[in-house]
Amino acid sequence: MWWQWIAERITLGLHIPDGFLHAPVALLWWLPTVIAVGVATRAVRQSLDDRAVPLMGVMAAFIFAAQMLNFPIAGGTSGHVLGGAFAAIVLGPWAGMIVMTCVIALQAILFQDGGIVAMGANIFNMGIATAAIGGWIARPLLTRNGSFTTNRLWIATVTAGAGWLSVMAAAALTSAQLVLSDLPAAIVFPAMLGVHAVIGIGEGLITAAAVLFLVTTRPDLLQANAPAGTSSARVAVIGLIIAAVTAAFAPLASPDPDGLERIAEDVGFIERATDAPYHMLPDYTIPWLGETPLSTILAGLIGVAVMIGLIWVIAALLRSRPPARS
Amino acid sequence: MADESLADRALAPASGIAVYDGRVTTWLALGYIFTLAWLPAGAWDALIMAALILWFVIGCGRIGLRLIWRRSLVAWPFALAALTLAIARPGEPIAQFTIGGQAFTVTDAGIVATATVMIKSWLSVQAVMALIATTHFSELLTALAALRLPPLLVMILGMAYRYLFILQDEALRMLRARDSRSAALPNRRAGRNLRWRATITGRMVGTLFVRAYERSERIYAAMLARGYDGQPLTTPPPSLRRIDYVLLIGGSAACIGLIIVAYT
Amino acid sequence: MLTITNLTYRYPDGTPALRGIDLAIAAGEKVALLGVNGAGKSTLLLHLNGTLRPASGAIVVDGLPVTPQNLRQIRARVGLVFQDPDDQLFSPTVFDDVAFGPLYMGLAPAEAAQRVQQALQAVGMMGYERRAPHRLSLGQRKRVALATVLAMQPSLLALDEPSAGLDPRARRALSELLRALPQTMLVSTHDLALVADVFPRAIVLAEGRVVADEATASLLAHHSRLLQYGLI
Amino acid sequence: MLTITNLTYRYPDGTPALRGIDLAIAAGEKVALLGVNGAGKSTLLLHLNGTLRPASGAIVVDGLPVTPQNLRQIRARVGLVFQDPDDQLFSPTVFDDVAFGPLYMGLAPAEAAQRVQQALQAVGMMGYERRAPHRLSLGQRKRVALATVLAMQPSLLALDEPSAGLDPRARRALSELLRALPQTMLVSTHDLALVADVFPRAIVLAEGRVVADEATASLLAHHSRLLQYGLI
Ligand SMILES: Nc1ncnc2c1ncn2[C@@H]1O[C@H](COP(=O)(O)OP(=O)(O)OP(=O)(O)O)[C@@H](O)[C@H]1O
Ligand SMILES: Nc1ncnc2c1ncn2[C@@H]1O[C@H](COP(=O)(O)OP(=O)(O)OP(=O)(O)O)[C@@H](O)[C@H]1O
Ligand SMILES: [Mg+2]
Ligand SMILES: [Mg+2]
Repeated sequence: MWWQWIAERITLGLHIPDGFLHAPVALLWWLPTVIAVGVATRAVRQSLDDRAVPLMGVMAAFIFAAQMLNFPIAGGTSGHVLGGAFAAIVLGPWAGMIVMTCVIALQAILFQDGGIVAMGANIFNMGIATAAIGGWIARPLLTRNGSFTTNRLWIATVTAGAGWLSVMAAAALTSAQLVLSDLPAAIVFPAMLGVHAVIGIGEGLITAAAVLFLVTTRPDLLQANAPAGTSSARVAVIGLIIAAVTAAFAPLASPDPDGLERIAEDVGFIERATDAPYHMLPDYTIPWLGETPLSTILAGLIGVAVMIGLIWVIAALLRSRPPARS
Repeated sequence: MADESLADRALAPASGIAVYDGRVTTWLALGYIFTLAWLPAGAWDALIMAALILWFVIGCGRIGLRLIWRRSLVAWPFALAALTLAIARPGEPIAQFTIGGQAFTVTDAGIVATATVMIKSWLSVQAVMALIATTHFSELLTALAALRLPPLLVMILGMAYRYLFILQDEALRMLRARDSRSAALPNRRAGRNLRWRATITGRMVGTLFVRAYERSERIYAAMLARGYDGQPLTTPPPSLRRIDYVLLIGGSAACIGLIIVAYT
Repeated sequence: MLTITNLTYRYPDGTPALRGIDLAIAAGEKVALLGVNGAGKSTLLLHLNGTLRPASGAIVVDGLPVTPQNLRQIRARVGLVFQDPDDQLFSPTVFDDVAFGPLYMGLAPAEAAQRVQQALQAVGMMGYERRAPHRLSLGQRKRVALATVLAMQPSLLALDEPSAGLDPRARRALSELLRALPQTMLVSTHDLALVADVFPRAIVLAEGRVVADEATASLLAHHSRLLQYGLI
Repeated sequence: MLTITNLTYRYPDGTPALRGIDLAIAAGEKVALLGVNGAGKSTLLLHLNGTLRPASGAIVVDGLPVTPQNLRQIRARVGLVFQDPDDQLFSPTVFDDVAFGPLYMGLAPAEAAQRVQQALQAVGMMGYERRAPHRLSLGQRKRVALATVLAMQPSLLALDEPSAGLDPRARRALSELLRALPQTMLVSTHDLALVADVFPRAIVLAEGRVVADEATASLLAHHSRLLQYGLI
């Protein structure tokens, strides 16, 4: 149904369309995204070698399809998984980032889900950050001496926590970008984090169930991709961080099971989220030209050029040399 | 998928624009969207020109402006939310109303901001749609490669696109199977609880993952059988023709023109 | 038991898959659904439990019309088994999979467990409860898929090509099972041997229309008609 | 052309899939590979181009032993086509897919394009270059999968169940194509009609061993042996 389709998009509320972010903000977020994806590309290439293309490609298609697997919450609303944390827990942080980057790029291009200029921010929020949480927080907690733990309760707790946290992180980052686009932080953060504290519960439950399913049926897959062991001190520190963050957000997490109410809340957020002034670089002018339109245009163009240059240089540095073909 | 068939257009572009190089159409579409992002609120002349340029191109390409308009409405839930900008921005009050005891004021600046966001967002979506309706997905990949995207990433994107529809169909069939066993008896509450339903969904995600993983292993074997050794396959694309350069320069000039119109 | 009146359906891309289907099946009847690839067999079966919604026409199961409001009750009455068992089985163990339907209906876990036992017994898969479905052979998976709907005790079984991909021995076992089950059945198949064995009545679809609806014996007796319908 | 001596293989989980295979195929011979599900047909074919590495035994193709050092040359000589074309076709367009092998071998783009034309012509799929594989019918995908290896001009074709899932017309077309192709062939199949049509010689596997290797005519003449090998 069309309204369900709309409701789902609004409920998730994380694919920022074009026009909603300040242009400089949108461009700025391309920078960390390009760096992370560049590093991830190299890492994946080294660790997976020639399996990288078929594995990552099919896994990206898998995340796409997995996002279709929804479950009814209430009142016609349904929850589904974002998948970043799951991908990183199972495949590792770098592979998770690559997979999510492809998913978000294809969603923007093929289905106009999320903007093109805003894609840097979208990839960072839903791909890089979620994979970092799954891969660098949950995975170390799930492996002991290089092999995957078998304690089901522990696995369920950690993966559910990571799933929830990944959604919260994406929501927090999205809020930050909106606030950087001059939205009132006092409204954006509570609304966004409040809604996603609930949505994150679905993510957490699905992530946990999916990982437990793998532990039961194909432990070899998890084993194959398990990272080397981590020191217990590091595990303890990460555990403490998770506990602290969870405690901080716990009040927000008291679930409100009425789906319709949540949509209403969400729509409310988006209405407020769009309360952004759309001036181009309001304070950016070039001194010797004074506050003329020409000055503003030049300032903008220079900004763009610098940004593109930076991205280009970093991408060039990160790109491994093209293979010599005999 | 609401507009799967449009995504499918990327498979069989049949339009006038398709005679141009896919790199040119891709770059121009990206440039156009970036230009839109820089237009300030209330730059009506620039926005109208931008719209006319886009529709002219769509018209020339015989893509079907109607189709694009109809499909582009899918992006409107977000754009409609911009309506609230009308009451959120300080400015000359135009109208007032109260909902639930709270007073809202519609301002002139608010209306301007709302309209700008809606138009920008709507035009951006149309530009992407025009792009995928005219440019074969493989050409899009070539264009991205020429934009210095790592070849490995380009290959992964191509592979993801190839298996997208296959895995979506698989997911759809699983959903059907689950739904057809989601039954209710009279006088009993169906569906147990939220946690159980989420768990079932999680297992479906796991099942799909295993199948996708195994498929990737078979594909890997197929690639090896054809000589693959892990190096991304890079073929130099054909060089741009004169007509492509003309289009590229003309398009870029139009984008710069829009910016100048908007800020003068 | 099942009455279909003037059912038409078009896929979203415009393919007209069903163009006016009329048929009625009495309680306890076992009916085969035949037709070439693309005739509309699967599409018709997907309508029986409301997975697809008709463009026009009506379906009544057991006196209850198939409408969006009734879907949940309809699904308790109609057991639909898909052609590919991998689409049907999504749980880590055979037990979980067969128990899904009963638990969803709100049965108590003990009652559900009993239903699972009965269903697995009916298909001859007792003792496989703890096994992972994807570790079973194709024939075994097809039987478990059937058990998942038997556990819901539907009054109408709608099976889509239950014998496809089975080897000769597994086919014979399936044929015996279908003869033994008491339910009303509508079963799509390309397997004329199975039809002759199990189903006294056969319906032939072609291009979304019913082109024959008669006793299996009389249909099979006419080689020229089988050829005409593309069944051999 | 192809010589296999005492080939054994175990899957990593311990399943013994091949237990001492010996066979020799002369240049230009067309040989069918028969056997029930799980007999080891696919496993054997996967050894021919080094996708799987034998536990013991040796394979020599065209005078060149299949060893890790020779893999690249071997893969230019052995064209392996998988049963499921969706596993074989992994590119966004038919052209890209068929060109993949030639380009990888280092052919110039123009030469590769010419190979693509020839290969698509051979399988009757000219004009489909810009199409996406997932929009083709199963029969068309199977033909393109064959074209992907023909474009590499291998001297030995190893096909895994090329006729599975094809309807009668497509089977006849495949059968003609295989007869017309000049390459040496080893083709696994369950389709005895195809075997009778195309392959003068047949090898039967059972539980990882060769249990028959003889003229097709003599094998097909003995109903009891076909039954014994589970081929009917
Ligand atoms: N998802 C779909 N979208 C569009 N058309 C479809 C879809 N599924 C099936 N069709 C078309 O609807 C018609 C009926 O298909 P259906 O699957 O019901 O045939 P069938 O009789 O079950 O064939 P088979 O014996 O191959 O299973 C066919 O023309 C088919 O191409
Ligand atoms: N990846 C695998 N891991 C473990 N065992 C396997 C694997 N693939 C196949 N086997 C086992 O190896 C044996 C031979 O399998 P193979 O796939 O070669 O059979 P086949 O003759 O091709 O059968 P079919 O006609 O079903 O394709 C079987 O017992 C099978 O269960
Ligand atoms: Mg069917
Ligand atoms: Mg096989």
